[in-house]
Amino acid sequence: MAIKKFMYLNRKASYGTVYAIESLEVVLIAAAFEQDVSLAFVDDGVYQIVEGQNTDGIGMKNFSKTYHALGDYDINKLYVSAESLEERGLTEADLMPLVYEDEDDDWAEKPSIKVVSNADLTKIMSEQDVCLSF
Amino acid sequence: MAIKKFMYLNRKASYGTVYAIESLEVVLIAAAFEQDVSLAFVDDGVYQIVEGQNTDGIGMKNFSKTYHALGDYDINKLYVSAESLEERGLTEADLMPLVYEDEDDDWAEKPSIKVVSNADLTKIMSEQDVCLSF
Amino acid sequence: MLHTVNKSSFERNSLQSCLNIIDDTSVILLIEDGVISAANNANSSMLAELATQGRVYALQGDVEARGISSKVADNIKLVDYAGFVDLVVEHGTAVSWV
Amino acid sequence: MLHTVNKSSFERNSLQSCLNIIDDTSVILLIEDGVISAANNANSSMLAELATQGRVYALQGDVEARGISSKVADNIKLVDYAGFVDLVVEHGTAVSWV
Amino acid sequence: MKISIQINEGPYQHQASDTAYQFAKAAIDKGHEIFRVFFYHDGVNNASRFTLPPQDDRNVVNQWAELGIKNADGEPELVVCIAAALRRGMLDESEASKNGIDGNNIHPAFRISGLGQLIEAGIQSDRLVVFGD
Amino acid sequence: MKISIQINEGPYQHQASDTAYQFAKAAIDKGHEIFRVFFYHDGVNNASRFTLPPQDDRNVVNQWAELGIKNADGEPELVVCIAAALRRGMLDESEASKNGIDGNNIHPAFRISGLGQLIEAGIQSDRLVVFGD
Repeated sequence: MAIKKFMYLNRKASYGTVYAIESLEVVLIAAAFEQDVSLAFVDDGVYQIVEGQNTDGIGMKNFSKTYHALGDYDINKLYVSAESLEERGLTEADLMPLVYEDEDDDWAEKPSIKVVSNADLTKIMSEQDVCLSF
Repeated sequence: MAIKKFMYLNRKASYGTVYAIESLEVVLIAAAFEQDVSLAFVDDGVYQIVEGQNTDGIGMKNFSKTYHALGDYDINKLYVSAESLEERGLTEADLMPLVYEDEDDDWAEKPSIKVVSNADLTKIMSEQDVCLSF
Repeated sequence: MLHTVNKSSFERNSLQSCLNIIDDTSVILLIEDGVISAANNANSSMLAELATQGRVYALQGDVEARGISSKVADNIKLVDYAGFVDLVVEHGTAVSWV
Repeated sequence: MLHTVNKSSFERNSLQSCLNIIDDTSVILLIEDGVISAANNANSSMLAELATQGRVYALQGDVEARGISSKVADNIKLVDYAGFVDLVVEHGTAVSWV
Repeated sequence: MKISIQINEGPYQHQASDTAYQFAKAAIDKGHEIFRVFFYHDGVNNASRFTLPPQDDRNVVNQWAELGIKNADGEPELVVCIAAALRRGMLDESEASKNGIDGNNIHPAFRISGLGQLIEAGIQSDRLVVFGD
Repeated sequence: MKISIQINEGPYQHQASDTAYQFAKAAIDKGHEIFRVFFYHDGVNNASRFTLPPQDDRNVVNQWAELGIKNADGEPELVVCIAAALRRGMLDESEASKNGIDGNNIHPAFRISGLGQLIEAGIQSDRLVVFGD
């Protein structure tokens, strides 16, 4: 089967709506299909991967730890909009340290998150075959 | 039973979401309770009462005519934000000519729509006992 | 690519987000409450620029439902659902700014 | 009055709409994704002004869930759900900017 | 104080019902009375007794049911708007049999009624708080 | 061309399902194949056979059913995400009996399946179009 480039476009914060968690569920399933998977975090979507989420006070499940599992499924292209971060007073240091082990480089641990400009994101998006929005 | 001041706050356009029509359904029921009813049309809510809506092309019910019935139910305080209209390039002439018959003035036909400034709306809202948002 | 935007730019940031990332060859189709941004007074100079280039479409049924046919900028092209299908076919990957 | 805002000001216009109409004595409570607007960088000088006057609250559980506790402006007061109830009781009519 | 609640969104998709539940629980804990919770728009979907969330997640429907919000006659005051409910496929036994549908899905802790119940809640309560999208 | 559709919102509350239906109908009329419609998030609520809209309004569920989108084996290709469906109280006979629930509400023109069906639709189709809020 031909390999397609899939982009998962995440533009909403977690918890306020269900899209973040249900998007993550799709991505985990997608891993089994061995397609080329990219995730984009744009606008309030960047809050999905902010470090230190604690849902004890709102009675909802904290699924943020699950993003750490993405690396184990060879999903390691997490593009974060630099402009979206900056507009929100966030930096890469505020995000979870998501990593993967690079099998082509003696399983060295490498960061999965790539902070990119909107111009870069434009280019990345224009190469996609399928874009799933949530 | 004491009479309370009810405000129905409408901020969304019709058809894209259900809130406009289901808000109108509440208002029509509310008429039977003989409370003091005001409707506020703010932000994209002003599109709910634009003249000339035609839903033939989208397969949805055109309920805009129902706003004309409000006058018959003694619901005649429809406050429209002047700033919201202006920002959208709309004027009062773009709105449906909604009217009521004033029983205190020999059943003279009078306009139900009052275009008001946000400052006026602030004052009107501060007098309300109950605000239903849709 | 075909970018669809279904919310008013007065209410949400989705049109702006689309404009931030759209490339030089893609087109935009405004649908549902997104057609509100097709009205003359819609507040984006960048959308106006794309419209000048013939790259902005709006769903006619949605425009008519909202009673704003006379307000739509001249260079925004109106399409019906069949036209929507054609845009999807012609422009490759579809991106929804939901 | 108590005004509740439940969406991020980056995503929607509801906080701005609330600020356009709020009177001189009412308070604002940010809940759900609305707490995003409580972060330092939130882009409204008017909200900052109201916070200086002690008239802006945010739901602590929602702030913590989004991992932005350290970003919240100092003069925005955090409350739990019991505090939310107290605000409803104390401030009369509740207006939701949904 | 008598407080009523209007909920415009269904469970899980939006936080509205979760926040409303936490608010209602806190109000009851503080000794206030929840006069009525009115489920309108997609909010009617909060009343489904078919809901089966994953083991590690909260059950929004059961949370509401367990609050046991009732009036003096023991009738539930978790009220589902009938027009919004029928449109969305939320039926109690009576509506199902009236319309010839072989099933129903309203949880017994909720009851279906008309929009007048929302207006009445506004009139009878000291406060009405709306939760939505 | 093979086109698939993802729908994120339920009927009536949002226009998403209406627009998607009009789009699907137009695509079929133009001779394209709708490979699959995948109902995710609140989109699963489009599959309720309990839906009873007012006489003067469209029936969103029946509209989808009447499009008769099926595969070569005659199986429905209106696919409802199982995880999203269970969470929201949308059950077919098999899920209902497996979980001890005395009723089910999925319309027979739809079928419940896993998220893999969405990915597969993306792989197998020339285009995938998302409709949401």
